[in-house]
Amino acid sequence: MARFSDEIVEHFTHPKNVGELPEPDADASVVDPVCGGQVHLTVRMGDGRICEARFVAYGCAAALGTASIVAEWVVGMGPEDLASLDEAAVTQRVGGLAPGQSHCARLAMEVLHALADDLRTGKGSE
Amino acid sequence: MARFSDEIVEHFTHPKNVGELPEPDADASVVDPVCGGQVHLTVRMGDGRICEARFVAYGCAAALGTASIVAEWVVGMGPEDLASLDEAAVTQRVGGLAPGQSHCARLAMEVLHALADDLRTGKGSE
Amino acid sequence: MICALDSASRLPDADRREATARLVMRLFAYHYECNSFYRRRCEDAGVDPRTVMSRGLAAIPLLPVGLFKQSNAHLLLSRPLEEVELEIRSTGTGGVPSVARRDTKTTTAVALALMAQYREFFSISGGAGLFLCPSPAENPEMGLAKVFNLFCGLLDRSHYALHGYSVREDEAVEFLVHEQGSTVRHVFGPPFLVNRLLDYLVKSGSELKLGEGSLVVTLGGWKRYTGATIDERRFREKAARRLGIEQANIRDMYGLIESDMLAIECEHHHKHVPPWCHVSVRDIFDPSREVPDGTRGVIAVSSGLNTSYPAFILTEDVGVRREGGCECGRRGQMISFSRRLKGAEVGCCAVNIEREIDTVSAWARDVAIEPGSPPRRPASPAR
Amino acid sequence: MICALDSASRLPDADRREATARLVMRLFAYHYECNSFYRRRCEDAGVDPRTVMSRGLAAIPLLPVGLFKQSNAHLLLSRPLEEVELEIRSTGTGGVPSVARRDTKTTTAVALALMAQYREFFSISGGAGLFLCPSPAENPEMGLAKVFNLFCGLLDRSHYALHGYSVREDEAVEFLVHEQGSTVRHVFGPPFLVNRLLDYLVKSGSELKLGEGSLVVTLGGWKRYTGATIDERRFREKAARRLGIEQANIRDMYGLIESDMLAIECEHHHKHVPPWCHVSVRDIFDPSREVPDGTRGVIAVSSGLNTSYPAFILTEDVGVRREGGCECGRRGQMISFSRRLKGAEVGCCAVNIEREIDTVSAWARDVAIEPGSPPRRPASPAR
Repeated sequence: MARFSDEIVEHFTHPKNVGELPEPDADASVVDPVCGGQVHLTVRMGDGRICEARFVAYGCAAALGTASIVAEWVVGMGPEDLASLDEAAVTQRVGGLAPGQSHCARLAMEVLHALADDLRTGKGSE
Repeated sequence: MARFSDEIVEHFTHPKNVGELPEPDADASVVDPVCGGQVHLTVRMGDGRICEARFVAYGCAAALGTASIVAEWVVGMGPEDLASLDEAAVTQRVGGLAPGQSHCARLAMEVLHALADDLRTGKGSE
Repeated sequence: MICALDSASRLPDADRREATARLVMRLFAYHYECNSFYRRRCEDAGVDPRTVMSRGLAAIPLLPVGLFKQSNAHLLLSRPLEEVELEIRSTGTGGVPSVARRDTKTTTAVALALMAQYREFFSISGGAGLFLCPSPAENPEMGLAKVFNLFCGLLDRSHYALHGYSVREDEAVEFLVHEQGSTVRHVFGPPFLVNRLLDYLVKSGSELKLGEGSLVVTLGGWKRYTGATIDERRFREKAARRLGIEQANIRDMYGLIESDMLAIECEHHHKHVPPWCHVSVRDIFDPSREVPDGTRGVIAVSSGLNTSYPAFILTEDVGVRREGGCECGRRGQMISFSRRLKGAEVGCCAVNIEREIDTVSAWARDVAIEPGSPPRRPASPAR
Repeated sequence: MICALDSASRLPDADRREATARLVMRLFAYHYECNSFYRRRCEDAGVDPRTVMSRGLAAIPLLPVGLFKQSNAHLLLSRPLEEVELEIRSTGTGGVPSVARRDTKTTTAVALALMAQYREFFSISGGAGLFLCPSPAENPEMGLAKVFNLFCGLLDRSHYALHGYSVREDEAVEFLVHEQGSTVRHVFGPPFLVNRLLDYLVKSGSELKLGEGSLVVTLGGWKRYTGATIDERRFREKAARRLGIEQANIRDMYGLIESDMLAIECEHHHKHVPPWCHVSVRDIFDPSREVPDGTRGVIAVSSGLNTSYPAFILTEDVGVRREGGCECGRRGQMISFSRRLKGAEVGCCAVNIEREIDTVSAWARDVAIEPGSPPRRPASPAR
């Protein structure tokens, strides 16, 4: 396997949906205390589903690429969909992660779950 | 401290008393099972004291230098003198050993003690 | 140059300067060609390879080191991501990580460069090493951990006495004492962690006898996250006495992973810039201006090794450059670090490790774990 | 050349040959000048630097490797003992040790050379390494241990599963399984010890899944001290299946410490001679005669790195040389090892380690120690 999947190369090199939505319906931030990676996600809702998402991320290339993929991926999902995603689902969606990059799947899963929580209990459910 | 004492440099570079005495009064061989060093010592006696010694040695420079020093040192000694020598005495006689060369003092001590044994119980006492 | 560092460090100044300039200029031309983000910056500054050829290395547009903390990191790369082999960061927890991405060629060059410097300055080819720093096993992307870990290939025996973020001074002392007499013993780690071991020895009233061939090698900030600074001279005196080694063998190193450069102290405590890097010191208020040797300013480092990105870096460190001969026999650039630039966060690896260790220690005290068992880290703070 | 091994390995044959010849000839002239013992041998053979210049590298008088086992080792040195930094030997217990003495300059050159080759052939810059070989901690002068240990500087985590002379296959498997998923895992060791791990897996019916990036790197003899030979192809098939790695990533290395040379297999299982060494294959019955490429004969290796002694060595190994391009893209000399010269003792490091391990195992069975606790070695056999 290559060090980076085609999807990660594409999203790292041409990140999509970078930035922060002003006055988002929900947001989530996660820090990986070991590797220092960070992901911040803001979303806007419509009809109970995410209709727009933006991300800001710091860290290794796999973390950055994964965050960009995730910001595209979540559009159309509701809180239950987000909460159901696990590391394996993330890994598959990003086209696979090399050993040593698995923390990126965890980071992404955590931000997705935190977003689901925020949607259900925080601003998102207001 | 330098890696090698002046005495060891001198005896390694100009080994003295190399070889084997034919029909020696006593002899001793020691192998260091860890580092592979070997010392073989043959001596001739006169008046209960060593009057001639030869050595053959293999191994690191400190082991070779030490063996040459020892073959010169033992002349004039009797079995009790040999048996009384310990690692500290050898270390002092060779001008000091760097950490990592201490096995050479042990090797030398062992060959001296083995020689003392041979003198007391083997051919040397015949 | 790497493979003949001993002679390269003793070249006449003019020859060395020319060799370094050739190396750095070639890389400048390469990045100008391959990196559109950097090329735009050059064009904005009105600089191209011919300008640099005529005006010298000082004309090379610098990248502020803060750029390596930014989200759009892909812009910095002169090679496609597929060629990136190693990503290393300069910070642990807290703060945004600064990430340097190295392609295979640069990874090789940096490994060989460090190896050559370790051999040139320390002549290590065996012995035991006590590592008072994070291991790459636990922090595979931490630059500081990688730089120290390279020593393991030269040593016969290596031991890390930092587990997670918990320091085991007792274990450290035990390791050093156990190796006594059988082999030469060295200590590696950031200043504050070595200082912790020294304070532990002071408190217990003990003095070790590492002996003449032993080295203490430090890398990382001298300013603590609390704001207090460890005084280098007093550190050396304390280390010499408590560890039983010569002050000449207590050596600090200065480097930042973004620049590929490690400047290592000789026995006279001068930090030598390797000949494949060029250091320039800039006016604090106008970094486009070089200040004369001996004058304090912002340190800029240009690397002649890095093909991954333009490693022509304006750091956030204030220091002084000198050039010429050293009492140790080497010639070249020497630098001394004074302080972080005001406004720059105190945020090198070592500072963050220290902050984390204190957090974990406090936490460990709170939950009163049994002595001896390293505390588990608090769970990942999601949100 | 060391620092640009990737391009040096891809030079046109004529350029590479010329570069290698220049390096080796310069060292020949140097040893001819500094080493009176060697100079006498040259004079006896009627060879001086001009002869070599005109007749080529094949004219260089060779030192039979057996000389390094002799008691009057000082004769071989071209430098005074004071400059010797590292002594390494090619055998553990049993038999007379063959000792190579390296000055600081050679120690540096060899460390950088190996590092460059490891980077060029394996591109390791992290991950976990299982070492099924003696550690330099227990065998600080064993060449094989030093050569393997250099990998530790590149790896993030290293583990030796050989304690004393007792192999812990359970511990080895546990280490590999524990690192699963978190990082890439490699295995290092002499063939018979890796084979032992494979047989352990066969016996327990297990198969590991190290994955595509993992390497198995072997060094040491393929002939066992019992006389039986491990078949390389079958070894690779078994390793690929039991460890779950590609056969292309199972790589053997050939070297002897006296020559400074390590020839490493590429993914096509061709052993590449580094461009700083020159291999010549000699007629078994008349070693002064070179045999053509592709013909079996005694391997001779001339080093362009060694300033400590004339490392122009006639080995006791029989093999074949080829020269030209390899499918991997590298050009240069390639060698394959066939067998030990008849009459030469089977006595490389690996063979002696194996003999010792079997002795200790038998001894351990006799005294019926509890499983898990490594047996203590029998006491030193004085006399």
